[in-house]
Amino acid sequence: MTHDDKHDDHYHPPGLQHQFDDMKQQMDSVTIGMWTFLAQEIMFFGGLFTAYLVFRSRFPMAFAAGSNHLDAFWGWLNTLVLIVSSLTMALAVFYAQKGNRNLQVVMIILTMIFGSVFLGVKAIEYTDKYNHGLVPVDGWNKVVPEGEHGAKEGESASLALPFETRVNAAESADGGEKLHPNPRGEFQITDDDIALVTMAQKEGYLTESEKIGYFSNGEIDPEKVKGKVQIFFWIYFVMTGLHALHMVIGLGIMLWLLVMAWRNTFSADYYSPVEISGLYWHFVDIVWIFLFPLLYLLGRHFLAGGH
Amino acid sequence: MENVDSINTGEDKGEEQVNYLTNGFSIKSWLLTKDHKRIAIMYLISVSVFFVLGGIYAGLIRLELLTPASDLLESGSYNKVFTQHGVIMVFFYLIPAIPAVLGNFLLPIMIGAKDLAFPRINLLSLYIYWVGGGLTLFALMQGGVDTGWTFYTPYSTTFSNSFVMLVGLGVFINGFSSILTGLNFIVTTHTMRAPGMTWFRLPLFVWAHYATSLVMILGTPVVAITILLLAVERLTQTGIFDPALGGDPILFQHLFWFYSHPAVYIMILPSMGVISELISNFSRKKIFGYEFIAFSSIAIAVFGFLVWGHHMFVSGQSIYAGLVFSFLTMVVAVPSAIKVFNWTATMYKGSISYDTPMLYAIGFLGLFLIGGLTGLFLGSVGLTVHVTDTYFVVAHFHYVMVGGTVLGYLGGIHYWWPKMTGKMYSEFWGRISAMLVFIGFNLTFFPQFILGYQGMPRRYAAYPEEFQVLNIFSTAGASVLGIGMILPVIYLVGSLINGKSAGPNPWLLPGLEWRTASPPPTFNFEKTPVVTWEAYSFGEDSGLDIDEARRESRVSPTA
Amino acid sequence: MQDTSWVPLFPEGASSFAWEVDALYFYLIAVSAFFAIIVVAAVFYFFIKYREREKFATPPEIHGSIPLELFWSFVPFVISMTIFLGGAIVYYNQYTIPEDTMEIFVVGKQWMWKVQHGTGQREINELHVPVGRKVKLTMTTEDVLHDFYIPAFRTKADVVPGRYTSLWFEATKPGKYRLFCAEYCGLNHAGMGGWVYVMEQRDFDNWLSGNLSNQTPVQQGQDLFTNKLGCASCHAGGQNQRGAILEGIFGKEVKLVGGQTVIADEEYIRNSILNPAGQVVEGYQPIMPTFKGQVTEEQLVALVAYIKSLSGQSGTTAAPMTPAADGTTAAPANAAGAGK
Amino acid sequence: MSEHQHIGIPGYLGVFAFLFIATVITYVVALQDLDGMFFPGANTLVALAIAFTKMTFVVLFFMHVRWQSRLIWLAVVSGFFWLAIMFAYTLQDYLTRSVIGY
Ligand code: HEA
Ligand code: HEA
Ligand code: HEC
Ligand code: CUA
Ligand SMILES: [Cu+2]
Repeated sequence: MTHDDKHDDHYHPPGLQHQFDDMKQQMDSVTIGMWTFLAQEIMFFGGLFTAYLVFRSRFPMAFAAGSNHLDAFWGWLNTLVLIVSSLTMALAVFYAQKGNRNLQVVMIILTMIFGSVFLGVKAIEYTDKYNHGLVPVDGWNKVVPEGEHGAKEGESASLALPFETRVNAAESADGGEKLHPNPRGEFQITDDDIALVTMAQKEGYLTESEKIGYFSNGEIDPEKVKGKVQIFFWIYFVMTGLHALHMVIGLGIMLWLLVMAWRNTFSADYYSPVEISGLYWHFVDIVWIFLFPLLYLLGRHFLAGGH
Repeated sequence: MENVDSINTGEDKGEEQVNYLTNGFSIKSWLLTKDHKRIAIMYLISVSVFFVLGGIYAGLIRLELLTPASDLLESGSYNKVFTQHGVIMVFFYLIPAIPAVLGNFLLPIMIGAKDLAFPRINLLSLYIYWVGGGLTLFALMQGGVDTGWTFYTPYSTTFSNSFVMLVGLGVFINGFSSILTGLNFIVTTHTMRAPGMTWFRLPLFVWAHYATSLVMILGTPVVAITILLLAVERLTQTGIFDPALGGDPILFQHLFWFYSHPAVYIMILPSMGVISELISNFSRKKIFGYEFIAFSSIAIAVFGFLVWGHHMFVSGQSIYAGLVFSFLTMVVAVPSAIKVFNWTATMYKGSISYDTPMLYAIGFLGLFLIGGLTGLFLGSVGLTVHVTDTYFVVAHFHYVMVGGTVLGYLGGIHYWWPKMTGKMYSEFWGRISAMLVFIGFNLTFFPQFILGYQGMPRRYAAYPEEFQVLNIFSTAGASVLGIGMILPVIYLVGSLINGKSAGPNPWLLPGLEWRTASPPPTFNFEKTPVVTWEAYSFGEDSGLDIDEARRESRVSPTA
Repeated sequence: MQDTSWVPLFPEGASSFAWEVDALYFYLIAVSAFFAIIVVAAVFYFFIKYREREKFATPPEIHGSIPLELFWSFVPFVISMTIFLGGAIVYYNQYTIPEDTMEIFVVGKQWMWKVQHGTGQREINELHVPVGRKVKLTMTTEDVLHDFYIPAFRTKADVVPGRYTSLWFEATKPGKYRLFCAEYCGLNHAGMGGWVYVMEQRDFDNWLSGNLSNQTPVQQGQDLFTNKLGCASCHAGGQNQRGAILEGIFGKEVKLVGGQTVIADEEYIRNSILNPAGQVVEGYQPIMPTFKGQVTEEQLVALVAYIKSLSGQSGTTAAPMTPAADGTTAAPANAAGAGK
Repeated sequence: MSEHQHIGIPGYLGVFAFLFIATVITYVVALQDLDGMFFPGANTLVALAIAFTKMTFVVLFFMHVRWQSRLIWLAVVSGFFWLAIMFAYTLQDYLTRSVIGY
């Protein structure tokens, strides 16, 4: 640390670090650095997307069934929330460039609020999965003792309305929270999932690998179907979990930006921290733009279309 | 060329200059430094510790394999020993070795920068490396892992009773150290070059590191996520890799090798960069086919991503995929061939010195050649079906990793030792140990090719008796190799105490790193250099004062 | 086909495509030698010829030469394509399974190979095949990855849980060849091997139709225990053994999971082999596979006799258990004619 | 390089409006049985095409790549290109397997 100071004998603009000659060099470095980092992030999530791709191409019906347990409305809402936060983030950069401290601070705060809303919604969704025995790890779900339940069996598979998942549909039919018995907190699927696969079988939709994947001795084996749906949820939790982790980190960065912006650090000459934090934030948004259709939507038409 | 002269005189024999080593002596001044050179030195020490540890494991492997039965180590311990040998050598020694030590130290100097673009991130990467390495060491003390360095599922997710999660975590964390180093290098090369340092004046060492960084950035995150998935699967006992749960072990292999094949180029490219420097500078001749060597590095980095399936020829992937990967494997071999030929051609009509670094470079050429050519054996899919997972593979990768990278690393360490420490090492001992390493190495690993073709599988604690003779050779060779590797530790450290002072440019070479003091000052140059000469140019335009140096050479330390 | 028996340190080849692999190997050695000799010779020649004659010399600058570069990119490329093609052809032959094969099923398991012939015959860590017949192995595993590797046949394939992989070969020479597990599979990976017996068709038919033997029951039992059934892979002794200790148990009380005790008599041992999960010994996992259907009654008798002998019972001298890795005495009598 | 280039407030709002509408469309379309109407996989194709367009807008305008140097373009493109490599070569195995096992 000491040697820095010794070196500082010529003029340094504020924010210029010792290893750079001028602001432009610094700005270029930081921008290239961030984009390189984002390329790295693409590959990081890319591994997950590859896993998703492989399993979905192999078990489309199980993935459709899993997807139908997700609440597409929440997913949709969260997409909107993130898009708005992206807008406010872009505006934060805009005002930083303009040197407008107040609007900058407002925009950063808005971004943080939307980010938190997103996480809040995620928490609601996770809780919902926990309650319904959809966490893909046995024993990590809510324990629902035998007898305390009242879930309706055999819902028609085409009941889902827009903004409603089937779990909701099943519950609202009875008006209120009714859960399947789950005395050991296991991962569970419903008869509807089996019905979906049966339907697909009748209509001749099953792929060869699905026939091997779901059947035992020529019959659909609920346990095997369950295993495949479980894979969907495992991937769902890992993907959204890592995405949420990125959001949390993003919020941390926003907090830091907020402090800096509050102290009026940024100006038309020096705003690269806002700019590159923005890049990160937008990137996380983009990941969600893909996660939303892949996890929540694909396969939904099997139900809505009423096969 | 006034600017050149002004740079050249780092040694205005006046007051003892403050250099990066003498700029603060407290522990804090090291641990909180942002100076890339200090970080490199700390990396040097850490990496060496891991190398010695990995070497001790190697010694245990060889001792156990002296006899057919599993007597010294019972098979459980043997499995841990080779796994830990592989994990430590690959992730904690070889991958960081050249980039984080030599690259860190020299890349900014070679391009005339004051530091890397992000010094704090550089320090962070060191800390991440320590945390990852520390966790791994901790796991080893707890009992270690026994999955093989490849962590194949479902053994690693479901069956192994060892500390897979902890080591996985260590490797995962360590990955980010490598990513950050790569990021720093890429940015630095783009934005921090001194005036006049155009892309085609960059030393090939820098090109090689640039290519390496590309692989680090685009490959490492994939292995990180893969290991994370593995850990989560192990934790939750559900997931996507164990078929008992509906998963697919081959997907793991795809994801793992997507990184780990390119990772072998993370290991070899920097070493190739070192060799380009050594061969050119110790032949005192411009490198032959500069552009071809530079672009072949990039080509290796890019095409290296297309061949990972050659590790899975017998894994149950489709025959079609096997053929495609085999084809592409042949294609990536060509850029390496180009390099080998250019290096050879560089020596033509040179003025070749027999100093230790050059001996290592020649050793590299021969061993990498054999290692690379046997890579072709393995890439030729019909043949691999027989030799995969045998000692043929073991021999192949030691030829490229030890014969290639470790030799390049040692050559580089010797070459830049005067720059890093200001002291000359003992040329006599240097040559002896280079010879020992070369002989010991061949004795250790050449027999393994034969063993492999005979069908001795790898990762065997006990083996049928007919394989014993060659294994004895191998173990004998490893002892010689071990001595050859210990020697440098002794005489290099010794040189710090009683080595001759080196002066800024003991070999009178044109690279920028030789135009500043040894050891360099904290910000590398007294004044930002302006580059007006081509890389490796020894002629007029390089501004080297040869006559003066000749006159002085009667008292020069290298004489 | 070429004869490679004169090449020192060279493995025997005994399958229809072994010679192709060898030919490819020799071709690659030739290519490698060609390049290695050129490069090494050039390096040495330059190294000596152009050694430093005066300090800090400045030899002439040579920038490079495009034609040369193209030349030495093109030649390796073409050669590497021949290598690829050669490899591709051999690979195709190795992995495309011909028609009219004799199918044998193989199941890998930590750490043994279980083989079942089409006729229902089962064997463990051994594979008997007739010479000159195309044999297809359909393989899977109960736990982790393994790899079925017969060096003399120059072929191998990973065995993957949850799916079938296959392998084929046509043995060309009667004899006894090593079988290895070539994919790391845990503790006893090195011990997971055995022998492949290639027999004349007539001997093979004999072998299929029954396992005559002139060994004593204890010897036969020991042979079954250490080699054929792979009991030793769990019960071989040492700290890492996963199975219960069998030395000296006969006639003693055994504590079971759940607190019961039983006397280890013949019936108990027999049950332990046929229905291991029924009576699990305290302190052990119920991992012992059932051998029901794999052991004939005669073999059961022999096994019981052997386990009794471990406790010094019935007048036979107690044979110390030999490690599983040593499978050299495994040839059944009527297969002996097949060995060379 | 970027001398504060951007599309101004109206521009940002315009992009936002586009993203909003695209999100709604994704949702609505996902409930239609395009697979049945057109060809199998149509639903997937449409959903991904929309996502891709959305991404492009975010990258170009919110992330200012539209005004960045060629180098940045290269970084963006190569990120996705490498991802494509990973997808393509992994699937190249899976899609050419024989159906034995899976
Ligand atoms: C530094 C590390 C390094 C490097 C540089 C290489 C380089 C190469 N490797 Fe190697 N490899 C490993 C490290 C490395 N490898 C490791 C660690 C493993 C085992 C992992 C494990 O399973 O544990 C492995 C395994 C491995 C396999 C899988 C074996 C198996 O498990 O079945 C294959 C198969 O294709 C392969 C091929 C190659 C090829 C074609 C090259 C090429 O890049 C080589 C190119 C070089 C040359 C070709 C020489 C110079 C050329 C000439 C002199 C001209 C003549 C050339 C032609 C005619 C083309 N390697
Ligand atoms: C950078 C990588 C690297 C390096 C440098 C080495 C170096 C060595 N390796 Fe290793 N090796 C691997 C990477 C490496 N290895 C990998 C990835 C595997 C596969 C693991 C797996 O299957 O999962 C492997 C596997 C492997 C095996 C096969 C094990 C098996 O499959 O059963 C063998 C067997 O001979 C071996 C031997 C050696 C030897 C003798 C050295 C020597 O070169 C080491 C020489 C160095 C020293 C000896 C250290 C310096 C000296 C001292 C510290 C003094 C004290 C030591 C002694 C006196 C002995 N290695
Ligand atoms: C996969 C490992 C494994 C193999 C192979 C195996 N066993 Fe076992 N065996 C066990 C374990 C574990 C136990 C203790 C738990 C139990 O009783 O099931 C056991 C228990 C026994 C017992 C009861 C021991 C006692 O102390 O009462 C006998 C007898 C026995 N095995 C005989 C055999 C024979 C004979 C074979 C071969 C035909 C064989 N085992 C193969 C694992 C194995
Ligand atoms: Cu089974 Cu190794
Ligand atoms: Cu490879």
